[in-house]
Amino acid sequence: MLIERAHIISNTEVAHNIWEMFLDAPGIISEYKGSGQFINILVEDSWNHPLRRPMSIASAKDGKVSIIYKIFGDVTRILSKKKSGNDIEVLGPLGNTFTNWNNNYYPILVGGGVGLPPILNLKSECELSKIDHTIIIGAQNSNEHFIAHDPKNDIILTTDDGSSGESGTVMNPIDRIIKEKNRPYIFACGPEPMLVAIRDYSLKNNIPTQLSVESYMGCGVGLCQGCVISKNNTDKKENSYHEQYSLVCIDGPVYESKDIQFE
Amino acid sequence: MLIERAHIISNTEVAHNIWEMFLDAPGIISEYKGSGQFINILVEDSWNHPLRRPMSIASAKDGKVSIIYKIFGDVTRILSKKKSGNDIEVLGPLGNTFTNWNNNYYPILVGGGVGLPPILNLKSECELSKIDHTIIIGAQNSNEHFIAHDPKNDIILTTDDGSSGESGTVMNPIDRIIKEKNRPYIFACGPEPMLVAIRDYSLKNNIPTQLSVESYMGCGVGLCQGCVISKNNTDKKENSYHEQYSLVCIDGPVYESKDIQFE
Amino acid sequence: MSNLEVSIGNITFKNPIWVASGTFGYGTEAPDLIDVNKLGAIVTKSITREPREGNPPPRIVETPSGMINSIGLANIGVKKYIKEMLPIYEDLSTKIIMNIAGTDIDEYIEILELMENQSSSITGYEINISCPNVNKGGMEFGIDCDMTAKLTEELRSRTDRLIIMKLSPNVSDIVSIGKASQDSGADAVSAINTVVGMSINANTGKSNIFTTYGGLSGPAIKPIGLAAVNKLYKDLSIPIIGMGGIVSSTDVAEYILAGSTSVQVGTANFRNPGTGEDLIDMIDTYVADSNWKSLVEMIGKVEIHN
Amino acid sequence: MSNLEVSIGNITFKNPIWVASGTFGYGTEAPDLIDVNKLGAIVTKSITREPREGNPPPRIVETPSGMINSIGLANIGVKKYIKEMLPIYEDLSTKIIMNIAGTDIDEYIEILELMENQSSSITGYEINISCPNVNKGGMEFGIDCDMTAKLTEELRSRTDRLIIMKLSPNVSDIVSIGKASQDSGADAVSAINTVVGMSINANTGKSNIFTTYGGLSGPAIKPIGLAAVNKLYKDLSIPIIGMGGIVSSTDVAEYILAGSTSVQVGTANFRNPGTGEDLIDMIDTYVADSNWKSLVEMIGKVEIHN
Ligand SMILES: Cc1cc2nc3c(=O)[nH]c(=O)nc-3n(C[C@H](O)[C@H](O)[C@H](O)COP(=O)(O)OP(=O)(O)OC[C@H]3O[C@@H](n4cnc5c(N)ncnc54)[C@H](O)[C@@H]3O)c2cc1C
Ligand SMILES: Cc1cc2nc3c(=O)[nH]c(=O)nc-3n(C[C@H](O)[C@H](O)[C@H](O)COP(=O)(O)OP(=O)(O)OC[C@H]3O[C@@H](n4cnc5c(N)ncnc54)[C@H](O)[C@@H]3O)c2cc1C
Ligand SMILES: Cc1cc2nc3c(=O)[nH]c(=O)nc-3n(C[C@H](O)[C@H](O)[C@H](O)COP(=O)(O)O)c2cc1C
Ligand SMILES: Cc1cc2nc3c(=O)[nH]c(=O)nc-3n(C[C@H](O)[C@H](O)[C@H](O)COP(=O)(O)O)c2cc1C
Ligand code: FES
Ligand code: FES
Repeated sequence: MLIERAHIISNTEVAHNIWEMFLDAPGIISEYKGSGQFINILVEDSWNHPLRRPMSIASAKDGKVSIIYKIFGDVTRILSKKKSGNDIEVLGPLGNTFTNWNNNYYPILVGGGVGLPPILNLKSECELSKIDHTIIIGAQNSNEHFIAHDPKNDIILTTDDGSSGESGTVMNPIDRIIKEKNRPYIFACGPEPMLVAIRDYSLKNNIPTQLSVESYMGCGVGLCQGCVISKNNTDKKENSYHEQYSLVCIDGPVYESKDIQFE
Repeated sequence: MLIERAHIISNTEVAHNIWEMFLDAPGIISEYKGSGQFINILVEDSWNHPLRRPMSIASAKDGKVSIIYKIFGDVTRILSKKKSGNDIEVLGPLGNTFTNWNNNYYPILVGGGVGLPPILNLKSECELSKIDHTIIIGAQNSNEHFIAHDPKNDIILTTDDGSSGESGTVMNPIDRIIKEKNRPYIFACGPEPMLVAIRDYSLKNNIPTQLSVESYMGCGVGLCQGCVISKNNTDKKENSYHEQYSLVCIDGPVYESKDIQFE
Repeated sequence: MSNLEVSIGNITFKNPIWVASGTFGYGTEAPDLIDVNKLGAIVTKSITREPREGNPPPRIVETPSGMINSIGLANIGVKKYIKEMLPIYEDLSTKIIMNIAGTDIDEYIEILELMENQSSSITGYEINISCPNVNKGGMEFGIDCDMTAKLTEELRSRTDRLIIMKLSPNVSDIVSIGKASQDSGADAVSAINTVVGMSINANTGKSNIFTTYGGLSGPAIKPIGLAAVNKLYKDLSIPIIGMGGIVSSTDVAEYILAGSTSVQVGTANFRNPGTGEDLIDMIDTYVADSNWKSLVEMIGKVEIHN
Repeated sequence: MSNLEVSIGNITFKNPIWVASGTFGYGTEAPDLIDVNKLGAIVTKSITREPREGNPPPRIVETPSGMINSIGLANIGVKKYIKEMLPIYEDLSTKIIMNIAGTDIDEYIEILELMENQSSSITGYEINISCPNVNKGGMEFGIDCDMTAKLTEELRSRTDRLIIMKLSPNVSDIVSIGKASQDSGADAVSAINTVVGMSINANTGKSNIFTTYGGLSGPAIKPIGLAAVNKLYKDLSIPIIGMGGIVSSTDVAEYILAGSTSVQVGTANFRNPGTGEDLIDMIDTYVADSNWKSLVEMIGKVEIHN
């Protein structure tokens, strides 16, 4: 874990309000462990916004890290105004990683909204390791998609309104592929309702599943105790000292679906 | 008085840490009354810095307003990062103007530090009206000067350390020229110690003198009652409702030296 | 325009956006920059019995997302207010709330009586109780329940116009002061006045405010104002007028959800005297775009977790 | 390095830059990002008798130039603190101040006694009195002089280590609480704890904090902290440990000038856990570049106007 002043290589809008930024961050890369990890970004506007903003690592290679972010509020808006050549201060790499995807499973990668970046990262890792997999990407409508529906190559898009890819939520294709494949393993990141549905499904059908969750973070490094999620399995001991809660920043953001609970 | 989103035409460093910015501000120009007036500048960084920053108008012609500013703290630093083509939001024109300079006097214009802009503006007005005058510009050292010492053309520079122009403060050349000229009238703007010295001199020698003063301003338009300066002449009624104090933003910033007091 | 009307006592205000005392002069200062007749109400600068010059400078300083002021209740005094301001207010179609300050109960009473002996279009009085009471060793009225109750009662018995007690946040228990106001007949409470603060220039080593301490206002204190309003809302039955750091329509919405019936815009006027007028349109749009049928329906409806 | 040493009670700290309770865990969490041994002291997270899970999420939200937290005193409990943390502290060369919290006086006493029965390198105790007292209907210790005095006395009689009472800003009169602490034997007071605040999401209409109210910290509250410290400095003779919104060396200088003997860095650690270490070098440079002979000379020397 280190703080690095990273050079912005590029910063471009890839879909409506969704931006991709590449950073020259050799320090982060030197400690990087795998997809699921995130960085904590500081936008220097004096102390107007005291807290850093957590962003998943969407790719990490050749000394470069990328993030994909959506404009939500002040800080992401300021971020989108940065130009290549500017610097930003990043803290990372933080958090744990997806695991087991390379242990003879069939990974079903599921991403929705701003949960897509770590899933895209995991997809690259699967490709690199030549592991067959399917990726399912959910969105409300086609505006949010910046990847093409390509079922032949196991890339499945869904939209709530049917404006691109399959109509409906990600649950239909998940269920279909689970039934088609041997030793399926779900890896998902996305909005809470999506994660809740996947978790319910995985527990009911006994499908091994890892979820990367979000939480409001004060520090990203275990100091503030702000980023808790309820544990389901209170026996499981982790870095943080809690029984009932887990600190998403250091124990997560990736959890087995059976180990956590949503409110 | 109006609020205008002004286009930045140029923004350049004219001396060490001193910048000149030209603004396309036809609205401000349409209500502009003369040198001494100022604008109140907003640097939009959310509400980190809630207050606008007052800046004297250094020139006003052809729909364009210029300011000359020194980097003091956060807001002037942010201002210096603005590029031509950016917009800034300005409120103005505010305050009163120098008067009487065109009533058959010999204007002795005295500017120091960030008090120079309104004096340069007044100089242009004198030139336009073909009124003979001398300008005396004081600084601590040559770094701060961006105008050349040119006594033949009645431009006199002083530096405390003698690094350019005459050595010493502005008081020497002021005294000299007062003695040389008929109906001298001092118009000064600069750091408080300079204004205090000029005020003392003017009262002692009975020289008519107008001082443009600074004050910490909350609003610039008479709403906050923050910008007071002590009056010497409590009978003098002004826009503000005070007896003992005057509101610099609406009654000033230009005062006859006998009408005010420094603490 | 959706329905933005709100009621306090038996008075209906055309909208909930007011400007706060001390941040909008006497309502006549910035005519170029705002149509004051659009405002729900103007709360005028605190008026004392005698004119007051206020404190020596420096009176104002910026702080992170806020500012400190120590104006010292500079004002023209009640007689001049009656003579010079009331006639102007006759011609305005916005409501005027007169803010009154005093250093003992008699001063408040005297000002109110002078006003009541006068025909005027004033809608009501906001009572600034963040003033040091000379008879009680400089202790503020606003930190003591009994003094607040006494003051409210005395004023209540002398007017049928609105009485709004303006509460200080610098207390251990703002709700008990609010209750004392309510039980003694106030039509509403407003909250919050400024928070005690200090600012130092580390380069010169000097205090940035002549009186050393001043009142902190602006976005920095919004969380403090919201907490005060919500606590008051939960325990009081009279309307609450919320303020502290309001600069945007989401701020207005937050204050309404926390329990405000109307809000006051203070520090934001210094940046742009037209803020109030802008916020009226913006809150109108906010309500129209939301699931709320009217603004009144939103009052106090913040969804809490526990 | 200029002389940055400061003394509290009979203890000398190598510098005045400490990290604040609840913002630096148990001192062991961010070793990659800071050399904790450089710090003047680490104040550890509030410890209660039993381990506490703390409040459900959301526990944290950003506000203008600040943040609100409602962690709910999540901590490992005193027994685990003794077993797991004390051995670690043996190997540190910075001083450890243990922050203690409780819901009645007995809880504080019991924790202190458990600690005193233990050999340990702990330098002293900071007593968090912003805790609701279950025996007094949830009223905070920190808003009541008598409870504060009683608590201080009980603890004082049981230890020779430093006792620092940590004062709440949510009171009408922080000086009287500070005096009660001093008169009952505290070695120092620290101020301020967080300011009560609330945050609402105007889009969803929901409270951003599970417990509705939380504690405001960060630059937004710096003026409140400075005022508290300066008022305490004027009336107390024991050292004051200042905090609230410290993020830069000028902030440190302001707090020292206002009357702090040492300072604590809180929220700034979340942005950069190395802030404390950075500030030590920066305040060293500040003193060297100033006209002050030492940092101690600056304490309380703010130049006021009146
Ligand atoms: C582990 C993790 C990974 C994330 N990865 C991505 C990503 O790859 N791409 C992406 O677009 N977004 C990601 N997010 C969410 C991202 O952090 C928020 O969108 C961002 O903080 C919004 O900041 P803002 O100032 O623009 O919006 P704001 O107006 O501040 O807030 C909008 C919403 O963003 C969230 N948010 C704000 N501050 C924080 C914070 N300090 N910690 C957590 N959430 C916060 C809150 O839900 C808030 O309601 C991730 C969050 C977490 C916890
Ligand atoms: C009528 C008037 C005309 C001015 N004209 C010029 C000019 O032409 N060129 C120029 O360089 N400067 C001018 N100033 C001063 C200028 O306003 C300050 O330098 C500027 O506000 C500094 O802002 P900052 O954020 O960079 O510094 P900060 O760190 O905020 O403050 C540095 C110092 O600037 C002053 N200052 C800050 N805020 C205000 C405020 N709201 N009102 C008044 N003073 C403030 C204070 O003395 C403060 O100590 C003028 C001031 C006034 C009152
Ligand atoms: C410069 C200034 C002067 C003020 N004067 C008064 C006053 O005379 N009477 C009063 O009751 N409140 C006064 N206030 C307090 C405001 O009315 C308001 O309660 C406070 O500023 C919080 O709102 P804000 O954060 O929107 O500014 C003043 C505030 C400021 C900033
Ligand atoms: C997330 C968080 C947790 C805190 N936990 C504690 C605590 O357990 N005990 C305590 O006495 N103070 C606690 N505090 C208060 C800080 O120690 C400090 O008094 C306050 O944050 C003001 O300083 P700052 O503005 O530098 O953060 C906490 C503050 C924060 C932000
Ligand atoms: S974000 Fe601070 S502990 Fe996890
Ligand atoms: S700056 Fe507000 S009244 Fe002059």
